Order: sequence, then structure tokens, then C-alpha cells
Amino acid sequence: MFNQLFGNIWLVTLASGAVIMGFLTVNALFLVWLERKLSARFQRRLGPTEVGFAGTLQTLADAVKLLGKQLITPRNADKPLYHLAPVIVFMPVVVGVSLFPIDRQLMFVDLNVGLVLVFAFAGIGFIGIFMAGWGSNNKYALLGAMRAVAQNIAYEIPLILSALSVTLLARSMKLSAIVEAQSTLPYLLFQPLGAAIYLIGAVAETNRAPFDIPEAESELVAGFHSEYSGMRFAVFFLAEYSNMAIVSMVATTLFLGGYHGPWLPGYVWFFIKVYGLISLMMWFRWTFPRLRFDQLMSFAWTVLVPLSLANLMGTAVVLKVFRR
Amino acid sequence: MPTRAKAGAVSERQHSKLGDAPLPETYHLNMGPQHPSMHGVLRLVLHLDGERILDVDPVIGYAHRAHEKMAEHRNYLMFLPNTSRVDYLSGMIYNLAYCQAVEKMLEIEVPERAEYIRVICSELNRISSHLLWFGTFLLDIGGITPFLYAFDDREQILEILDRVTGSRLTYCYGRFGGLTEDVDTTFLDQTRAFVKRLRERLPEYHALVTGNVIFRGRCEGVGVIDQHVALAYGVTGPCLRAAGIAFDVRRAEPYGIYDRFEFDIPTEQSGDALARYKVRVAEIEQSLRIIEQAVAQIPDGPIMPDKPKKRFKPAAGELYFAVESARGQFGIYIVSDGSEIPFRIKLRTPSFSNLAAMPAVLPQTTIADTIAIVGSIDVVIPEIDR
Amino acid sequence: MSGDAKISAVLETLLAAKLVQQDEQGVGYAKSGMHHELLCPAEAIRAAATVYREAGFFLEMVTCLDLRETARRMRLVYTFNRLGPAERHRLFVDLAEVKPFEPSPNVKSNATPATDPPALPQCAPSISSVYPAADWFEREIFDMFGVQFSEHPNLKRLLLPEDADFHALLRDFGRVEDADQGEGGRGV
Amino acid sequence: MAVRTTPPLSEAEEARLMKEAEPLISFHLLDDLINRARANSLWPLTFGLACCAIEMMAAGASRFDLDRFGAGVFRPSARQADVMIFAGTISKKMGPVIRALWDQMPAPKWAIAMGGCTIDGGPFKYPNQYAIYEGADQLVPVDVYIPGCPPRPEALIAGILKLRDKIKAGHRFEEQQDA
Repeated sequence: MFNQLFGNIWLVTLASGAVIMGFLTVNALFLVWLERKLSARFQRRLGPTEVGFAGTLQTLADAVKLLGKQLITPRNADKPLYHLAPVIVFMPVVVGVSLFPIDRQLMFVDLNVGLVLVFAFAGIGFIGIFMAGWGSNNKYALLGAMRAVAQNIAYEIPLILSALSVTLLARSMKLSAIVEAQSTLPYLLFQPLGAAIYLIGAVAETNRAPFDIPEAESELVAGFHSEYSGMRFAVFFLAEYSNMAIVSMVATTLFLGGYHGPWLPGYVWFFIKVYGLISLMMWFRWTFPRLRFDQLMSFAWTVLVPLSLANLMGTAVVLKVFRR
Repeated sequence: MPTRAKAGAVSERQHSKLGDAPLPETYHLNMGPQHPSMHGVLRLVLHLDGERILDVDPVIGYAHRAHEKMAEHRNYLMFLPNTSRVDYLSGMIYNLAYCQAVEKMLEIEVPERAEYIRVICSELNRISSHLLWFGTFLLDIGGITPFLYAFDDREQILEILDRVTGSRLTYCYGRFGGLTEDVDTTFLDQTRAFVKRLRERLPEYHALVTGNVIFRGRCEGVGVIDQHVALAYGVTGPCLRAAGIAFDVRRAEPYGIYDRFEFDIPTEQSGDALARYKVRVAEIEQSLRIIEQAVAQIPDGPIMPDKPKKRFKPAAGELYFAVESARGQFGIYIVSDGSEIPFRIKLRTPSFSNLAAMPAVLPQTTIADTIAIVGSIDVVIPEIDR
Repeated sequence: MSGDAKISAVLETLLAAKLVQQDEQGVGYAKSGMHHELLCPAEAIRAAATVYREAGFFLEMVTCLDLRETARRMRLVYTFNRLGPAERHRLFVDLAEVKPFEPSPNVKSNATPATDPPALPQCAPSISSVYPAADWFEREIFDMFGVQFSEHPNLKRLLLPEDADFHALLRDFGRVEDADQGEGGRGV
Repeated sequence: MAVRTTPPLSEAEEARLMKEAEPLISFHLLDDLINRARANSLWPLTFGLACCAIEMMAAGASRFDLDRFGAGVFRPSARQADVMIFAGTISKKMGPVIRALWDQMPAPKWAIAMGGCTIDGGPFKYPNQYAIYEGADQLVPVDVYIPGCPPRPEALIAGILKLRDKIKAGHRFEEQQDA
């Protein structure tokens, strides 16, 4: 779309980047507000009410405050790693968002290997988390980072395996093609098991409760970002909520038919599905207690990985037998 | 911390239970005194191999407020406000226990009505303490919403007690011989309404928490305090009953008028965190039963003796008086030298002994289990430190 | 075995082995909350504790009394109880005073020791090998009274900061009468 | 030795000097914005000392809900907290820990002394006491004092609102009092 507006590739890149950054910021502000409001409703409270209408400006106030906070670098920190970590955590998110077809004609980049790229960039974020944990020179942060990496490796496998069975159905890794293939029925109906595995894996990938062990507040203080203050901490927050949006976008694209839907315009459907999924993840968080680390790992390796493998094999066999 | 905190740092600890040789790949983790799960200011120095705990050294005293020294400086009446601040979660029980101990020393008769009110208030206080424990325990293992539900119900109790005692937490309701204020019918109505309300709410608690797979996974078989450990460390209260010993001071040496009420002593056999959870939730139900009976039977009459004493000067002697607080056996040991000021008051607090058992329970668990176990023990730090 | 029989069995064992002697001052359960009050020589406390442990008693409390002002001695108080109907035994162990007592000039001591007490042991053996519960109780007593326990595995301060240079519950520490009652002093 | 005095300024001269002293670029608006943001986003440190901590928890829970004022985000790490609520008695053993925690918090930071113990030792204050610091102000500068033993949750909310007003007023606090 932008290609038609501007001829220059650099201008296009800059403009796209600005739009995505703007979207991510507003998205995070909105999601934090939504989470606080939703959790309040689950808990017989009101949530933010004072700043702006129904507290809508509360998260903006938080963000501005964090901007004006002192940035502390611990004396014994590994400074390059410590400073780079928030950037490494956040950058892949920006790339990730640019890959999704928001509407039939609304898409920043359309690549043949879009799906692969999404997962590849999602993996980079965890390097940032480990850098944060190691660089902080804090035992809690290090424990959190180690948990994060172990968890990421364990849950990325079922996540990708369940996504693979969708690519078998769609015969493409191009995200726009996958969405187009669901113009009549979403893949959720053909891949219910895959969708369930994906959802569980996605919650784990975003470090959300009940899989929030890398930053388990009651165990590891604040986990890998224990030592980060001010804006650096805000970037981690921003990345967490952006990651929630990204995994929901992947799920929407792979299983819920992307922008397809009756009556309403495509991008409205897309965002309804994305934010619906995010709300579901928030509901999880405010309902379940947290798993223990070894339970989390054994759940991934003994339940999710075999199940997703079986799902992939089953899909392949069924397709081989019945298609054409 | 002069050196890098790497997981590979070699331990220098000499007192390790695993022998004196330093272990490779182990390190120390300092948990507390400011840590979200240390219930205030408990500090645990954990000796870890990865996330596995090899040894634990609880460090206490961060909330030491010198109650026992203060007792040597004030007369019997002036020590009264201190008692509810020893364990602020069951302040009513502590406050009344001290009153009963001094009454026993001075041989003061307490009117019937005051005894009934004492039972009702104590049991309400016990429920509020258990509800708070329920919330914070779930918070420790990552469930945030049950915490708010429990606090919501707890506020009802605080409202009832606030109305008669004038305080939400640190009650000073008892006096030697009775109580400060009489209760009215509104109090009894509110109490009845609360019993009804909590009866309706308990199934919701079970639906949200007790049956949850994750919750069970976190608690089952975790932190087993068996009968042997309990006996060796003097563990009392719900932690002891979860190990299958039906020991409750209200039955073992009945005080006040507890021998008039019907109630069961809930026990579990497994001694793990889940058993402690079940025992406490069952105790809430038993406390509701006691409250119901007391509200039904409460007589009219005075709440203080006809001629209350003005000066409290017990004869020289010693007394040990025990009650069942929300956490276990709370004992007061008073030594009098015949003057108006106690020679010594020793407070035997249940969490002190319960927490002392941690070095026997925690090794070979993980950090996450530590949080669950300490949470399930239900410690109140100022009560340990006094 | 019924409760009474159990008690008498414990008592017989203790008295027969000359671990304890009945304290003539005992006033009974109704008055003091104690079923039995026993005097125990310091060197016998561990053996006595073992008897209690084997009879299924638990260690309820250990504390200390600073009797230097009146009797020139420290007195340890051990309380054993059963996890059942109450059967409380109190054992007293007398020790030498930790440091000589100097009455404050502001205080008129109404009781002065008539004679020097018989020679008492300086410290008691730790019973934490019998009852692990005693570990913390003994550390607290060391912390608050300065009383030493021999063969304690880890005798260091429990409640006060490790660099504290006083024993808080000694009677002559922090007397209110000694305090400057001027500005800020509220008096009691 | 004679004291040299400067001649009094004329009114016009004074006005001219005052005008010259005004900053070239005014950041009032920005200051105001950031102060408002700070005032409305006071994240307390998850940190309880004793009895008052229970009332602090109650203030965060359903009935009172500190989150309404943006102060319900209890951060367990000192690096991310804005305000330290002293909820309970500060023992001598805890004092150095509190200093360390306070130093770990990033500026700007505030302190609320909740309850009698943190004001002057409260019920645990008596001559020759050895166990506690008699007041949080012996350790850190305190912005708001909330009396009570313990203060009710409403009192804590009132204290936080007081702190909010204090921050909102920013550097021009005195000016406002004059007006």
C-alpha cells in the first residue's frame, strides 16, 4: 500500500516504522489500561478511575512518569549487555508486526516465508531477556533469565509444530496466502488441537500467567528486569504487551481466518479477533495460580510436544490420503 | 557484592549439611527481608544448586519490637495494648488470652455474657486470619484474584469488630474481668448475616481454588511436615493437625467456655501444603459453627464484674496459660514478684516453633516450593520476633 | 497407657535416675498451669529431655529468668507438654549469674541475697540434639540473657543484630529509671 | 567596621530586574505535565514491616482499591518503585536494609510514614528502648505522615492524595501558598 504512496524505499521503511511504533505504543497503553480494568472487574474493584475518563489516561501518566525517572545502572552490571538488552527485546517486535495482513490490501511486507520470519524474530527477543538477566548481575535476574530461555526453547517447538500443520493445509508459508485459504472456513475447525496447543504455547511464549515464571513476582522479585528502572523498564513492559499482540495476530492469521468475516470491514474483524484473544489471555492470568518450573517443563516436553507431533503427522496423513 | 554473582560461584559455606567440602556449582541466594513472599520481613538465606535448595538458614529479628522488655516496664494493664500487636492477624485472641491469664492469676470471675462475646469475637478473628492467609497463600503461588475475594469477605468481619471494638486490626477489647464495651443486637444480627454469607461463599472458594489442577500440582506432596518433625520442633496449630494429630488447645485444656461448644478438630494425614490448606478451610467452617452456637446461646447480663478491681497486683508466683491462636498454641508465661509490674512475661508464639522447623522441611525442594511452603505455614513475623 | 500412668512413668524415670527433684514450691495446675514443677541439675537436663522425648512429649518453651537481683542466679525454664490432654511439666535449671548485678543507684533493692549461693554451673548443655526445637529457644536466650549453652551447634544471636553489644532482657539493661526523663521521655 | 549597605532599588528598577531574571524559555508547562504524571502514578514498593502492612494490603484490595488513583501497582523491585510506604515498626536490625532499599530507588522518590511507629516510635517508644528506630525520618526524608495504629485504609488513601497534591504543586508550592 505504501509503495503506491511513496516511490522511495527508504521513505517507505521510515514511514512504516513510524506507523508501527505508533501503533505499538498506543496498543501497549491501551492493553495495560484494559488489563487493569479487566482485572478490576474480575476482582470486584474499579481499577483506574481518576486520570481521564474511566482512567483511560492512567497508563499515559505511567508512561510519562517512567520517562522522567532516573535511569540506574548497577555498579557491577555488564554495561554493554545491560544497556543493549531492552533494545534487543523490543526490536524484533517491530519487525514482527510488519508481517501481518491486517486487511486484504493492508500489509507492510508480504513475504513468502512470512511465518518463518515471525517465529525467527520472536526467538530473538529471548536473547535480549537473557542479556538483561546476565547483564544485571543480580541472582534473581539471572534465575529469571535462565527460566525464560529454558521455557522459550520448550514452548517454541509445539508452537511451531502446530503452526506447521496449518501450513500443510494452506500449502504456503505466506501469511496472506494462509489467510486467503480461510476465506470460507477458519482453520480452527480443521485444527482444533493445533489451535489449543498454539494458545497454550503462546501464553508461555509471552511469559504470561500461569506460565509467568521468568518474572514470577512472588518468587523472583521482578525476574529478569529486577534491576531496570525508568524507561528501560518501560521498554520491557512495552515489549511484553506488544508480544501479546503479536502472538494473537499469529493465532488470528493461522486459525481464526485473519480479516475474514461478514458485514464489517476486514481490519475491524482482524482487530476484534486479536483483542478478543488478548482478553482471553488476560482472563487466564487473573484466574490461575502459577505453575512450578519443573511442572512447566515436563508439561511442554511430555504433553505438548508429543501432541503437536501427533497432530502434525495426523494432518499430513489425512491430507495425503484425502486431498485430490 | 564484590564478585560477579554467577551460578558457578563456589560456596564458602562451612555449615552445609552435605559436608564441609565446598560444592561446585552452588551459590547463596538471599531472600528477604524485603521480598514479596516473605510475609513482611522474614529473611531466608538459601544455599542453592541451580533452583534446588541444599540448605536454608532463616534469619529473623527484623521486626523485633521488645514486647517482653516492655512488659518489665509497665504494669499489667498497660501491657494490654501490646498483646494485639504481637500477632496482629489474630490480635483479639492474643488480647483475650492475656486477659484470661491475668484473670487466672488474680482469680477474677468473668461474667457469662462477656465469655460468650469473647468466644464470638475470637472466632471471628480466627476466620479473618484464615481468610487473610488464604489470600496471601494463593498470592504466593501466583493466584491473584482469590486474594481479593478473601479480603472482600474479611472486610465484613473487620466491619463487625470495628463497630464494637473501635479498631480494625489491633484490638484492645478485653479488660481484666470482662470487656470494654457490650455488644448490641445489631452486632449479633451482623454476625448471623456474616455466617450465612460465608457459608454461601465457601463453595465458591472451593470452585476457584481447591479443585484447580495447577493449585493441586503446586501443593500436593510439597513441604511435608510429618508427625516426627512436628513433635521434634514443637509445631502446633493447623500445621500439626495437617500431619494427623488432633491437638487443639481448645480441646486439650479448655479455657474460657470452649467446653460448652460442639466443634470438630479437622485433621489431614499427609502433612503437605495441601493438607494445611484443607485443615484451615475446614477450620473456618468449624469456627462458623462455634459462632452460631454462641450467638444462639448468649445470655443477658453484665460484661464486667460488679466490683471491678482498680489495682492489679497478683501474688508472687508463676503462670503458664495457653490458648489456640489461628497459628497454633500461644502461651503466656507470667512471672510475678508480687508487685504491680510483671517480673517477666514470656510469649510462647506458635509461628516461632513452626518456622524453626523450616530447615528440616525445605532442603531438596525448589525456590517455587519454598514460597509455597512458607506461605502454607502461615507465619506472622512480628509474632516470631516479638 | 492412660494419661496419669504416663505422667507417673515419666516422673518415676526422672526421679529414679536422680535427674530431677520435685519442686516444693509447686502450686498445681489450677494456679500455675503446670502439672509438675521439677528442679533439674544442669548436667542432667539432656538426659531428662531424652526421657520426655521418648515419652512423646514436645518442647513447648524454653526461657530464662534473671534472678540475679534476689538470688544471684540465672534460671532456665523448660516446659514440656503432650500433644493431647494437657500434661505440662516445668523444669528449672539454675545457673550462675552471667555477670555480677550492680543495682542502679536510683533503685532501692528490697531484697538482697543473704548468703552467697552455692556454686552453680556457668552454662547448661544444649538439648537441641534431643529437641531440634530447642535450637532457636537457646539462641534466643543467649541473645537476650547472655547465657551460654555447651555443645550448641550454632550459638549466635537470633533476634538482635549480630553486632549488638548488650543482652536486652537482663534486668539491669535499659532501666527506665536510668533514662533521661526530659524532652521526649514519656515515662511509664 | 562599617557595614556597607546597597541603596534601595526604585520600583521601576526592581521590576526591570525581575523581568530580566525570568528564564528565556519556560518549562513550566512541561514541568507541570510531568509532575501531573508523577502525581498520578505513584507505584509503591511491595514492602511491609508489621501491622500497618495488613492495612496497606487492605487499601489495595477490593473495598478501597488504591488502583483507582494509579497507586495500586505494587512493585516488588525497588528499581521500579516511586514511593516507599513505611508500614510498621522499623527495628534496629531493619534500619540498614531500609537505607539500602531507599538508595536503590530511582529519583524522584517519595516516602510515606504510615502509622505511629514510623512517626515517632508509637506504642513501642519508651525511655531507654533498644529495639526500634523512633520514626522513619531518622533514616530517610519523609513526605507525608499518616497517624494511627494502624491507620485505616482510608487514611492511607488520604495520605497518598496529599502526596499527590504535593507533587502536583511542584516547585511552585510556595507561590501557591502566597496567592
